[in-house]
Amino acid sequence: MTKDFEPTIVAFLCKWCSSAGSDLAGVSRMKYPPNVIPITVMCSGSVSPLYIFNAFQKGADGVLVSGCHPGDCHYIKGNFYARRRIALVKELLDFIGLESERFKMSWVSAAEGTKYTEIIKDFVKELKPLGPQKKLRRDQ
Amino acid sequence: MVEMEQLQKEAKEILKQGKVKFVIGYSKGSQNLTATPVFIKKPEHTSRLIWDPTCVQNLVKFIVDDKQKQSREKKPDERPVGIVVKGCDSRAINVLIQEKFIDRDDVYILGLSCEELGVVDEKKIAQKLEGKKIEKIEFAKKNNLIVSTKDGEKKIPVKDVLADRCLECKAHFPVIYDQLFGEETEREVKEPYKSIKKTESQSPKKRWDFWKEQLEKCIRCYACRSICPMCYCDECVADSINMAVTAETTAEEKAQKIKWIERSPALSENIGYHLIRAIHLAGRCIDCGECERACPVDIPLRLLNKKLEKAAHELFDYDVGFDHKKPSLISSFKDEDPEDFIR
Amino acid sequence: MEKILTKKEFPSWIKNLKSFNVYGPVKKDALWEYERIQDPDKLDLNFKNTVLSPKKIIFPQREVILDFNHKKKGKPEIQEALPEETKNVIFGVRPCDARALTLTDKVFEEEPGDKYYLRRRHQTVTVGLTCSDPPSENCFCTSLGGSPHSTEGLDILMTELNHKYYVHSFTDKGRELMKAASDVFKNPSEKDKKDLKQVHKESEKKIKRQVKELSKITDKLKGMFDSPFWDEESMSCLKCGICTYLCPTCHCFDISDEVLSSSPLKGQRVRTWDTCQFPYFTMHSSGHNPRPDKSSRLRQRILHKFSYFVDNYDDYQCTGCGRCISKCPVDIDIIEVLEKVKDYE
Amino acid sequence: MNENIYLPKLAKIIKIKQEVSGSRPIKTFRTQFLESSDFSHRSGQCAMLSVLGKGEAMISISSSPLEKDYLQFSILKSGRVTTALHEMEEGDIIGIRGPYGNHFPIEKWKGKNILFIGGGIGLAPIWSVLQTARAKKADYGKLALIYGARTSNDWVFKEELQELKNEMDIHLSIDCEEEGCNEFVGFVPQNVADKKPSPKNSISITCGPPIMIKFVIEALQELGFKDEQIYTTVENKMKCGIGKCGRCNIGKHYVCKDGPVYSWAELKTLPQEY
Amino acid sequence: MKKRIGVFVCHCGINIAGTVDVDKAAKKLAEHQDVEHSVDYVYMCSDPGQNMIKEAIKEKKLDSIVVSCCSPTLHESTFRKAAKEAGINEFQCEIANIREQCSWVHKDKEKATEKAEKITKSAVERVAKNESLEPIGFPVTSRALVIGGGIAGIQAALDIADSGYEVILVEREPSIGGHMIQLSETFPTLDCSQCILTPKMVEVSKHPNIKLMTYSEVQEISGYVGNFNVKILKKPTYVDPDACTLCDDCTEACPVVVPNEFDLGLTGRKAIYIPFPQAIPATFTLDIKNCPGLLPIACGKCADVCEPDAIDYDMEPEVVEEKVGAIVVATGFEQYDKEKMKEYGYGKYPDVLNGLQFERLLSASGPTQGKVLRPSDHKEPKEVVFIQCVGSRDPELHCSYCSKICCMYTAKHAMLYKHHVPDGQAYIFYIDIRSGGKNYEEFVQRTTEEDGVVYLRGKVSKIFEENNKITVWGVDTLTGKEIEINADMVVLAMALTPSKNSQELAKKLKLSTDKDGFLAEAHPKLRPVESITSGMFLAGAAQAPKDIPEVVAQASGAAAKAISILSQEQLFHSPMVAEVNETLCTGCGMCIDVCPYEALSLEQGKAEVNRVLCEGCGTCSATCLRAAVKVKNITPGQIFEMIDASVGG
Repeated sequence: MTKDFEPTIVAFLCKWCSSAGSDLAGVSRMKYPPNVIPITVMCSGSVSPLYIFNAFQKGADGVLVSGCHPGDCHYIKGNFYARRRIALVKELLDFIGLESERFKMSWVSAAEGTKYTEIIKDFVKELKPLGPQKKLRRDQ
Repeated sequence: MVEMEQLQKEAKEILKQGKVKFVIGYSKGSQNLTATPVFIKKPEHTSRLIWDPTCVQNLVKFIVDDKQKQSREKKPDERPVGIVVKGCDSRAINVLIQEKFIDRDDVYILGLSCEELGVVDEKKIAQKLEGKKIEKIEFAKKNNLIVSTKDGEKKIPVKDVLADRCLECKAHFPVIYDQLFGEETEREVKEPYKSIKKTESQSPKKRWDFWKEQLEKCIRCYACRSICPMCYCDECVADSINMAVTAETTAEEKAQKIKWIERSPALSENIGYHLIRAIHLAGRCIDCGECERACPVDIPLRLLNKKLEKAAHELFDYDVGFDHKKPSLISSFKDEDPEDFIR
Repeated sequence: MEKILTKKEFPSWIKNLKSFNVYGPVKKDALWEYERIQDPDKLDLNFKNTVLSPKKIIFPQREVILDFNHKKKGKPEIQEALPEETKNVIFGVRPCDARALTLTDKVFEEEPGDKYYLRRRHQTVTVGLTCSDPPSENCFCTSLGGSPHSTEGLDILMTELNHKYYVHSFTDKGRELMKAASDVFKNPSEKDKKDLKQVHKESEKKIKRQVKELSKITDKLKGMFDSPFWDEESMSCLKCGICTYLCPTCHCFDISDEVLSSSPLKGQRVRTWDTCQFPYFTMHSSGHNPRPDKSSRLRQRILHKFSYFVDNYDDYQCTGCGRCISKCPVDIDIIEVLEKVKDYE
Repeated sequence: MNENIYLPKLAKIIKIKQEVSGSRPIKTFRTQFLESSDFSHRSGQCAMLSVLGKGEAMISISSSPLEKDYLQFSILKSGRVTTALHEMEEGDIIGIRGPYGNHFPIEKWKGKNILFIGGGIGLAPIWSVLQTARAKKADYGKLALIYGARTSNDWVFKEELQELKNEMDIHLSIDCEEEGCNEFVGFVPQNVADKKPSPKNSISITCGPPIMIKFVIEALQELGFKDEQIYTTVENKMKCGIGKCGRCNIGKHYVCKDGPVYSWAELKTLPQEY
Repeated sequence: MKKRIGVFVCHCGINIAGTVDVDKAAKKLAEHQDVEHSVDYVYMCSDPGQNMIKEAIKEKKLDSIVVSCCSPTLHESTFRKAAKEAGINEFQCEIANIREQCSWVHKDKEKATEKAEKITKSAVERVAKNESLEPIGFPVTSRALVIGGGIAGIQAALDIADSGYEVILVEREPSIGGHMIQLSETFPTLDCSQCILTPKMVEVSKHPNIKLMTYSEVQEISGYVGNFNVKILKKPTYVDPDACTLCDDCTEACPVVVPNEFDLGLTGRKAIYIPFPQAIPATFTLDIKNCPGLLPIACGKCADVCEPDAIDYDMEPEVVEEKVGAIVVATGFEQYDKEKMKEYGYGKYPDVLNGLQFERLLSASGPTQGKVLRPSDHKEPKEVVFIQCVGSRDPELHCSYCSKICCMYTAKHAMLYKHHVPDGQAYIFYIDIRSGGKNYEEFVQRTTEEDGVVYLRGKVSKIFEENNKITVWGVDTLTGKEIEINADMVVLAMALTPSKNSQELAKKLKLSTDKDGFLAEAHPKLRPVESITSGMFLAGAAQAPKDIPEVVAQASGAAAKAISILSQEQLFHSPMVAEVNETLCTGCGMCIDVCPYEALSLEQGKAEVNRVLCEGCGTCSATCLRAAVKVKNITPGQIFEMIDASVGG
């Protein structure tokens, strides 16, 4: 694939942990590639499979869902439902042949700015060789 | 063995007593080789009921239909509906009860055990006949199908043409019923997920090529959704053209209906539709195989659902339709749910 | 023009049609579909009924009507998106499907005419194939005034005679197509002509299913609008679109806007097939639905085909291809329904 | 056959007037084509309005054909397209194609009294013919209007109605008692029965919700109106406007093409599918 | 509705402008259909910046704004306030975070600008569909419920009552006082426990704002913060406390003797009894479980002798319903189950006692009137072995946690033992000595230095009775020597566990518990007295083992938290809550399953949201197959557009 390819990643970050973690990365002036566009949601449990499919359909090259670590959910257990739901979405997307690298889930706490930075760096690195995601994308 | 006469007798009895408003069952098909759904209202018509391996349909969809019809009626007949179900179909009833769409009392269940067999796959029979036109098909005892073509009669053992889902079925007798016909036989299934094995073992590229070719065929007739007993929503989120509107629905609500997918039968929209359908059936699909059977363009839709059935079983120890008192797959979790895919 | 073409030479004919987009039946797994042919060997004339009729080439399931874009504060721009000007040929058109095109012609030709349909129709040559053996167990073309060798709606009819085809063109478009490879054709012998007659005659006899006294049924239907008959017949209907989407004569469509970008606005207005069998087809924006249930929708399908269309266009809107019967997941059989109408009450 | 019937022509909204506010708002739009157009309609016809990105909606033309400067539409906010129209401002551009359907046979009614009966937004389709008849007053007998809505806020063309009061008999009504409103309280059919218009040498045109139309026709028949003297308009879901997309049919009739104007004599022979 | 949106891109000095071309971004956003006004400014949060926003709102008739600046955690409230001051609803203001999530983490100006535009556009799409919302206000019942009448509950009840609010104090036992009233003296000051607690108990009984309900249990709780409905079961005592003169004739007459719980079985009591002399309320209770029968025929002796006719066999259990606005849960602790401690001979050898029993032996009001005597033969024990960490810090077999107070009370026991039996010898087996706390370490030092207590580091391997002695085998891990002590008495410092029924109560209250069954606090550091359920607070050892001063401090903290609710006329709740589209809802109940707050319920076959309970997490929305539930202002429709903006559509 072309070296110049810059993937677009849509990241659904829960407000209390992962979005705060990404804020911390900013406050700490850590650097990661600008390929990720965050969408802050209240809880990872609120991320519907439809959002994920839709992001891919609209041309996202990668999608990240990130929430609080198990047991730390601001809403007690939302991330547990997310974990199950996302696992199913992942199984399904894998099964139809979407590269598994394109869809990720992570636990990022408010203290894990570094982890968030690493996740994005690695995500971009993994997506680059795959090239643009055309499988689910609408023809433009 | 399921005695057809007993089934007919029981159906006749409950109709006579007025216990049910009608009985949904199978009768001999007219042209196609499989049985056809029949709605029996009068006790004297119960002799039309049959039971053999051509009874492929999942009749539970008609329970859904009746329930929806009732909700529109001012004075609905609230008596239960009598229904003939196989093992898989009975699990559909369980899911409907689990999801409070129906009450246990809404149905009078005439459960049939598939015993050693199951039902046939029309496509497999067609393959056996190498494209020859079927003139007549009959089910003979000892589990054979007698198929007549222009070249004469041919005997096909049912076992050779059983539907894949039956070969993979873990519970081939009803899990919920009012009357059971036939034996609660045990059957060991060696490979409950055999049909997805091949696809699973392929590379992502191969898998994609396969699904691309399959889903490009979709003409969005929505037969898969229409025949599915779990697709009982008034409005399907996956489809921008339908909308449940009442007098209370505001113009804004109508205007803001989200078009998750367009109605164009383009590949991306077809995939969108089938992905949404599959994920919405996770933990709900009881593998009656009706979506795949109904599909006019032969998309192996069952595989998508089977994949998630397997995931539910292997990752979350969840089997669909066995217990209507348990919360659904996606409305429950366990602390030890796997998370090795999460960073 | 009447000629003989050996099966061996058939691919050469196609290869000579360089300026045409060639379509024809192609087998995929267990099914046949009309597809654009690149390799003539893929074209399979020994085919059972395709899932969709060649209607899908003339009247595609999705068609862009116009492209639009609208920048903020600017004037909206609308770009007409007519089909490309091409020359198309469809091989292996079944006589029933060709007759069906003459029916959709009636609808789309009626003033004001539909440019999209008509352009495709006019630039497409239809090459028919006699159904020496019925391609479906549910064929009943003969009940509707057609036959397995009907020429209506066709430019050319090919009839299989053992290892060769008897190729008969009746229109300029057809003759032109044959001239494109004149050297592969030979003149037919008297025996060929005799054989042809025989095959045609035999083919009619092989159509097993039929509806008798259709005109009587049409008359009877006029009084059956409010009959409980439709409730009974539609009990098992699933409200899916198979019967109508697969029908070669159904022409209902939807027009909707597909937005590619919301700001600045960019998108397409598209026409897609629609069907009277979908519950929301006729629903007003108020939620009121003149055809609220499946019985009224089955009634619409039958009445449209065998009553309204007859009134409006003096023809049945059905050519007896049998697709709706073969593919109905719950065995709703239009022949049986019609027969029941006849015997009702 | 050079014209592409599906291509809308661009028109500018030159005036917007809020007729009815509240949860079921109605606005009246006046539009002018950007380029000169041969669009010419007759009273009772409809046009397909389009908002790009949202779609199209069939709306009856409420201005008289005699009005050459603009086309007027009064639109109830109801779905995706009408909501978008309601969000528009003067100067915004929409698409229009048409006109579609048949029209009121007004030329046949010369010398006759015309009774207009409307309910709610149903005054819009009548408005065109009413304006035409009013402009050619000499051609017709007595003109009268019976019009009602749920509340006085729900009346459309409030100011115009006040003006018209000088020219013709206008009988307004509201469904329920309302402070400060002295008009008839009750449904439109009751008002018709109350006012007892004479069927003699008269034509009546009724438009409104289906249930109202049904009872108005009964009331008119009670008063001695013959089926041929009763006209109404029918509405069904439409997409193409030219009898091809197959969804607006009532029996063999396509409302977009063979309707929307029907005399009761015709309509009663059609199945109840609207 | 089509919106008139204003976009305000902040430079944040060079914090944003250094990496993002703010001018370009503002101009780009101006191209958006719904954006009426788009500008950049050096510091949006400054007064001039805020004024600029306010003026623009008024001048351009904006109905909603997006401020593209730092994280919403910093200035969302600032700008929402400004928006409100300019006359638009505060929920029509959204923040696009282009600093922490963009300018600070990227270097490439072009790409950062592009990203900032997308983030801002995403916020524009969101605000374009925001509804104007008002915080949901609801009234507060200014009364509190305190569950548990130990020192924690007493303290919390008194604090709340002293602030002028009514308190209902519910205690399961016939008297308040809890475990503290059983203690002899308290470390490190050796105050007499009863002497310091009884005044508080009396205060409770006399306090005009406290309604004391002893011998009662919470049966059911419904409602939500500010508005709880509580059902309390009042068990019958069969004695009318107002009539009872405390003459004690009934106990004399009663023929039944059972172990006395107050003395942990070291003494007996009658079936009709007063738990201890200072009991509050000061009245007798007829223990129905041990009474031969309520029918006078069966026994009836107590009623016969009761002159004031205070005994009423017909007394029925009573369920009292109360409304309260806040709840303090102080259900205390229990000693670790003896059944699990067989290896120490507890329950088998009478002279192996647990810590509380030893407290009773030390107590002047105890079974031996403060003399340390062996239960078996009433002889003074000359050698006593104290064993710490009995059940605690033993993740394999027992409790993994440290019970926190045992080190100190064992030191106290040893010291007091020495005060009672100066010629005796005390040994303490310990793993570590944990003496964090004011004057605690000094206290422990005193036991060894002044009282000669022998501390042996190590675990006990075996305890058995031999020759009227209790032989203790153990190893001193410091010296590596095996030790055998022929003791007269062994005292076990049992692990502390949550009191029995506390799991059951937690369920009723919808409180979560930790892995050990202690009630879980909302946040271990920052919200230690709050539970996860709004309006319910935790105090005392029910939350974790702790000593008296800590308990009292936490109780006062919980009381203060409760008061902060009770003192409000109205409470307010974020209006970003779930709402159900009834047309689409089929009543499957999956949203109800997943709601962490039980904010959803099924009403006539449709899901219904209790807006006060809903925290707006949206898990219901993602679970609903029919998209019938959405959270206001972060709806699927908004996310749909935000995804569009994010991928550049």
